[in-house]
Amino acid sequence: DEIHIAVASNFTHTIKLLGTRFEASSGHKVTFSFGSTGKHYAQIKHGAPFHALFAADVKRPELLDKEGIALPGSRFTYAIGKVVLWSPIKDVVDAQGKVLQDGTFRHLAIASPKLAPYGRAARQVLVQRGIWEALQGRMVRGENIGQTFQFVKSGNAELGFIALSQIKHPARAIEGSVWAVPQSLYSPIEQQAVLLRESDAARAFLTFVRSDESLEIMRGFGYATPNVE
Amino acid sequence: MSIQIRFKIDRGEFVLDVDMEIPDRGITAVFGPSGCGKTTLLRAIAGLEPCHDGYLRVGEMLWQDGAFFVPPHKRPLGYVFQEASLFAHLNVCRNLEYGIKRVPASQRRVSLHKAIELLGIGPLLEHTAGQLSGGERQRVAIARALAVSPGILLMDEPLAALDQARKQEILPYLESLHDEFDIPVIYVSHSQDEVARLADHLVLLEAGRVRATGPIGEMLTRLDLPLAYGNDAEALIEAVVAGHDDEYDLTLLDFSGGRFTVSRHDLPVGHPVRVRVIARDVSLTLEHQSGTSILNIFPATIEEITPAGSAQMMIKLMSGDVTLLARVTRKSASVLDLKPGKLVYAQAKSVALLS
Amino acid sequence: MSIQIRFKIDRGEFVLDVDMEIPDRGITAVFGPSGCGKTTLLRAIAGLEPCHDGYLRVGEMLWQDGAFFVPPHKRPLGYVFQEASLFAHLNVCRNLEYGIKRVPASQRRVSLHKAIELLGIGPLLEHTAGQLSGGERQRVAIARALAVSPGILLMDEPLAALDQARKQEILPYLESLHDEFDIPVIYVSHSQDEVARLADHLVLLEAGRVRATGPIGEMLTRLDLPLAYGNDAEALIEAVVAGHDDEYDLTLLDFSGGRFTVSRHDLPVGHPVRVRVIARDVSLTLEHQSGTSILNIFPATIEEITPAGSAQMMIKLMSGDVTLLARVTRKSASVLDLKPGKLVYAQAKSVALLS
Amino acid sequence: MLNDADLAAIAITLKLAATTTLILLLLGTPFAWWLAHTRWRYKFMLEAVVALPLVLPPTVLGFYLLVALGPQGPVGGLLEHLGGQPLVFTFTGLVIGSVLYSMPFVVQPLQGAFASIGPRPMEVAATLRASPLDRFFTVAVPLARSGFLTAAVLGFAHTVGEFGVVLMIGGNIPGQTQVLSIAIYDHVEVLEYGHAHWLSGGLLLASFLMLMAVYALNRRFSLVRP
Amino acid sequence: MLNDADLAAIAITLKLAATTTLILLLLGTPFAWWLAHTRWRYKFMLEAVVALPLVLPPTVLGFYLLVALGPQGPVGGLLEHLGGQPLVFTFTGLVIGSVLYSMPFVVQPLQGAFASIGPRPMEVAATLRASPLDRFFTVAVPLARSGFLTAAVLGFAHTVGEFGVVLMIGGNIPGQTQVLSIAIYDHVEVLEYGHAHWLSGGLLLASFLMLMAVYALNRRFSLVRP
Ligand SMILES: Nc1ncnc2c1ncn2[C@@H]1O[C@H](COP(=O)(O)OP(=O)(O)OP(=O)(O)O)[C@@H](O)[C@H]1O
Ligand SMILES: Nc1ncnc2c1ncn2[C@@H]1O[C@H](COP(=O)(O)OP(=O)(O)OP(=O)(O)O)[C@@H](O)[C@H]1O
Ligand SMILES: [Mg+2]
Ligand SMILES: [Mg+2]
Repeated sequence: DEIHIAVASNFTHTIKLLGTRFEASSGHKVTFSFGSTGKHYAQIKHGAPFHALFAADVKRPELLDKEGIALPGSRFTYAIGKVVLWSPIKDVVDAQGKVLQDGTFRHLAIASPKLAPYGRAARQVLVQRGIWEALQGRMVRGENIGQTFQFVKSGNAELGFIALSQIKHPARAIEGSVWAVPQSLYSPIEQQAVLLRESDAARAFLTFVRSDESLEIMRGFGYATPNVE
Repeated sequence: MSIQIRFKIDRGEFVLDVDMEIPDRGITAVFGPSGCGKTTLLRAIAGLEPCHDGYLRVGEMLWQDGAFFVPPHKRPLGYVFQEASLFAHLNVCRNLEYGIKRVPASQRRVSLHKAIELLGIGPLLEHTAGQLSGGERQRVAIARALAVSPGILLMDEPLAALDQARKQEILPYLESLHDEFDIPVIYVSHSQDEVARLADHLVLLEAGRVRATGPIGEMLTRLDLPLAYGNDAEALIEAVVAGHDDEYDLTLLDFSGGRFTVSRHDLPVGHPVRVRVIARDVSLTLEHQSGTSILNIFPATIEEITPAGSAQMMIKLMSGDVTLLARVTRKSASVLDLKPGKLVYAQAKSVALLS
Repeated sequence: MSIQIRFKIDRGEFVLDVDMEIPDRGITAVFGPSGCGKTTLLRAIAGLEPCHDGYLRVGEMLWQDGAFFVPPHKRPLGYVFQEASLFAHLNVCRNLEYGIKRVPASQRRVSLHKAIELLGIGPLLEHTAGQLSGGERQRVAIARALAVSPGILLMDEPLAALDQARKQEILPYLESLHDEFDIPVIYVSHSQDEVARLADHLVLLEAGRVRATGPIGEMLTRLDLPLAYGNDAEALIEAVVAGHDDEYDLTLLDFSGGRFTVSRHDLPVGHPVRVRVIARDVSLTLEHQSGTSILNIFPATIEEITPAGSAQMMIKLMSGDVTLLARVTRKSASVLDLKPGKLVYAQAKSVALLS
Repeated sequence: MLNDADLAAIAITLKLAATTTLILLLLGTPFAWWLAHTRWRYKFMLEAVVALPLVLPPTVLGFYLLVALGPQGPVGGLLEHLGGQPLVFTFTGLVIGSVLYSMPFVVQPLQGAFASIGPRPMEVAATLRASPLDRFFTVAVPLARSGFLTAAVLGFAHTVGEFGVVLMIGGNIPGQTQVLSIAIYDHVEVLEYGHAHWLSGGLLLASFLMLMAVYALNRRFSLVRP
Repeated sequence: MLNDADLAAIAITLKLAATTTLILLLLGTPFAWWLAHTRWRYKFMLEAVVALPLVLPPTVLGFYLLVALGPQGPVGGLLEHLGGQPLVFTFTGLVIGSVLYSMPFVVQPLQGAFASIGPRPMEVAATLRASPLDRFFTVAVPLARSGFLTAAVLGFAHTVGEFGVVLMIGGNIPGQTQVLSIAIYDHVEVLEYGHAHWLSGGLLLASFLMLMAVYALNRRFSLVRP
């Protein structure tokens, strides 16, 4: 069967690999529509033909659940994002993130705290450190975590809070300098998925995502994985 | 049948208000000063000028009657606009073809070939409108209007941009159109010369109203109209070919008052022609004179004398049953003691055969 | 000083190739058939026609010499285009003002007021170009060109769209321009009538080349030029006012061959004038005749006889030291036995005083 | 270099741009003609409405279209009621969105071009027996050629590059509603720069060649003009 | 209803649209004039280049601008080398991006309008003593009025609604580079539909009123025309 799944952009690489594996093992065909979860939510509410949604947060899947659009009981956390402070240049970012206080950087890139969970996490970190207000004028906001990465990668912002998954690839080492922000500094970025239409193939895919093979892949791409109950 | 026209078009300061009947054969000239409404009238006839309560019948075709309105493209007419109006996106050849293509082959009567040759636009066929001189543009526009073999031809000062020689070539052709194909022509002009040369019928417009209308000969010699007082005041005389003088290449024309001698025209004996005698070319003598180069001398009776300005008199003469005009100085009139009823000799220095 | 013109403009089939000198005073007419290059010449003089290797000097101003080129807006000229050229975004009044505003007050000599009145466009000042008739547009364009008080006036058939009456009003005004302000005029026309009436000097163009150029009087009577063979062949005669006849409202003009009698013109005695005698209006007699309404009769000697067509002869006469043209039939010439050297009487039926 | 999804996206994009441009020209031409010639008092309101979709960010416009065309929306609801298929997330939906969004780029240049012809050429054509439709195609259209060129180029190019509306009401479904612009966007978004460069470069080159051909052709034709 | 950020966004948007439109008209007018009149053989290439930015999705165009203007990019690098301030994440950067992206909407209508004037009016003005610049402003510009209107409306509206480029090179800094389109987008994205409706509705209404005024004014002026 062919199934169609809406996926938050930050999960693109990972799910593509999962999809390939799944297709090979199950014989079903999966296609993905990438985009922001906000858009996907609006589209699903207006009849988009997706079988499942892999959201970037918990809020929208919850809403779908409450509104009775998602199939009851199908919601689960598939991955947990990790925030890092990154610069493509060596030695800009130290291992404790002190650069945030002392640094002479011109721009710090974050994802929009309003739109993206990674942005919300970045804000929590900065608030904790008590420099949220002070950095306002130096902060640039990406619409999503992808754009935030581009700000930094292109050198326009010296450093930025991005997702670990953006710089971590199973086959390559991380370039530049990075501070892996401790989980304690921000509330976990849980990414949830829900099933939207009844489909054996879709259920199979969701099950496959929870398999050990899948979890291993996700960890390779820089995600933490939920404790499988 | 006739052409019946009633329009009232209000443009604020200017109002065109005409109600007239003109013949649907031959050439009708619309004559009047600049801004008197000639173009507006022509446009209304073509159906280009909105006029809510007009009436227009051309021969047996009703074109407008109040709300009933035949759209312009369904009126079998040809229109030569006052200002150059070639399609800028087509070359001369395609401009000419534009109309023809839209006329069923069975209704094509006028030869495009002939028109092109006559208007001398053969070498220009590949040019675009922007590459033509003013006169050339006008000639192409005339050929284009002719080429649709119209049932009636509307021409707005078509020859104003052309030189005398070219005019002399085109005028006979226009005349032949109505002889050959019976195409009536409504011809706007401010040249009395052209009008006299060409028209059978005349409509005199003044400030949007018809001042007078009638056959050209009659109109030209009416001393109550301004036509008789211009520099070109003239009389038109119907005559027939009486014979030819081969030795001197002359043609003799008989009319009821005598015989005209003009340069040779190859017309058969008995052929009716129109002769034009300009008032300022006519001198009067008391005796029949000899030893003069003037060949055209006729006895005539003075009908009417009106002052034309302070120094000149316009004298209406009858020679046979034909009216002639002579313009002489008041001094000569007084010296020769001219008065109505008197018998004189009219000497016409130059006489033009028109058709 | 003079105006010296040398242009060579190649347009493929058509080549304008002129090299001439014309006076920088008075009115110079450029005359020629449609498509001979009149407009092109005028545009080149105005600097509107690119011409890489031309030479143009107007009086003391050098306007072009090879690469040296004064742009059009720096040439103090007035240009009346052949086709309506009013600015569509301005009403008549603002069209008129457009040029004036750009002329320093100290250089304004021509009265806009006068021009508006003379051209009869006073009631149209608030109209836009689209609300004018063809003739009205042309009149506004003339007024606009005059209003910049040009140092030289270029006019491309300015009166072609106008009726006789209006022409008669404008022509004297144009003449007065060069009398009063010493503005030379280059005047394109295909009307021999207008040319004779107005011009002091004539340039005859043919297929892009200058066929002949010279003073108008001389040019009109040159039997080697086509001008003498048209319907309007004529002679121009310089005369002076000799007196007036108050009883008959006449004016008497003396020239070396005798005395003309014309309708009264209010000119002082001794004032020089130009008189025009059209060849077809001149008849010849062997004796001095009396009892005729013709007042203008002069003894003259036949100078030269040339055939004009197969039935007519053009006869060049000397009356005093003045040249006259007479057109008579070959028959009359033969009957009267006309030949060079013979003494005859020239009767001019109508004589027009031009300036 | 190009995978199947990319190829499908290119095909869909071309189809979408061509369809949209065609529909816009078909609808926009009579509308622009009417706007250029009507003497209706309130036409200025309509003119304002035409340009209005432009001021909304495309995604937002897309959102409202989604709401309107969706099953609960007025249009979509009506359609469903009448037994029709829903329009969102279909190619038809994309076309509707693009047409709406690119409308002003087609209507306005055409309106300007039509207005600048003036009434004379059409009158002349009428006296040469051309019916209104006939003279519209044989006189008005060729004389407004540069307006059509501008309209077609702006309409086509804008549809190719458009992205927000299409993303919203199309749903980015590969092979169905995923157009090239979204594909490139996706690549950029997930840092597949190499891929994005290739697609962008190809798109630019192809567009450049196409536009150049259009303009060069136009130049050849316009040599005939005054 | 509107918070401070919204108000700031409105102000920035208006400033950006006005600046961009002004710059586009200033740059686009001579360029369009030149395009309309040059006989240069290869002008069709330039014409194609003008329309080119359109075919890229705005975000992607923004991305390339980001790279080009950035410190490692050719433009940004040069600028830094010369001691200039970086352009990215500044209002100036926004203006540059918008100008580039909206260029064809201004240049093309103007070019068409200029071409349709024909040479005659300018020649007439020259014989009436008007210098080239003088006649350009007093003759060409008024006669191309409808082209200017189209250009200004399309340019302004498109900049107001533009969003991808601006988001990318602006960095969405509230009070500095956060424009209205982004603000509305944010609201839609986080399901604050009420807020989004308000802002969109206000934007639409304001734009509608503005456009209507422009067109009504245009109508009044054009009554003078033939
Ligand atoms: N752009 C052009 N390309 C080629 N030939 C041209 C171009 N413009 C004019 N011509 C030709 O040049 C010749 C002279 O044109 P011009 O306008 O000077 O004539 P004209 O003497 O003013 O005639 P008219 O009395 O009819 O106005 C004409 O034969 C015309 O066809
Ligand atoms: N659209 C208009 N609005 C107002 N008045 C107009 C309009 N068009 C023409 N007129 C006026 O109507 C009158 C008649 O114009 P028309 O063009 O019929 O004159 P015409 O007899 O053809 O003159 P001409 O010999 O100069 O061409 C003119 O006085 C003109 O000013
Ligand atoms: Mg007229
Ligand atoms: Mg000419």
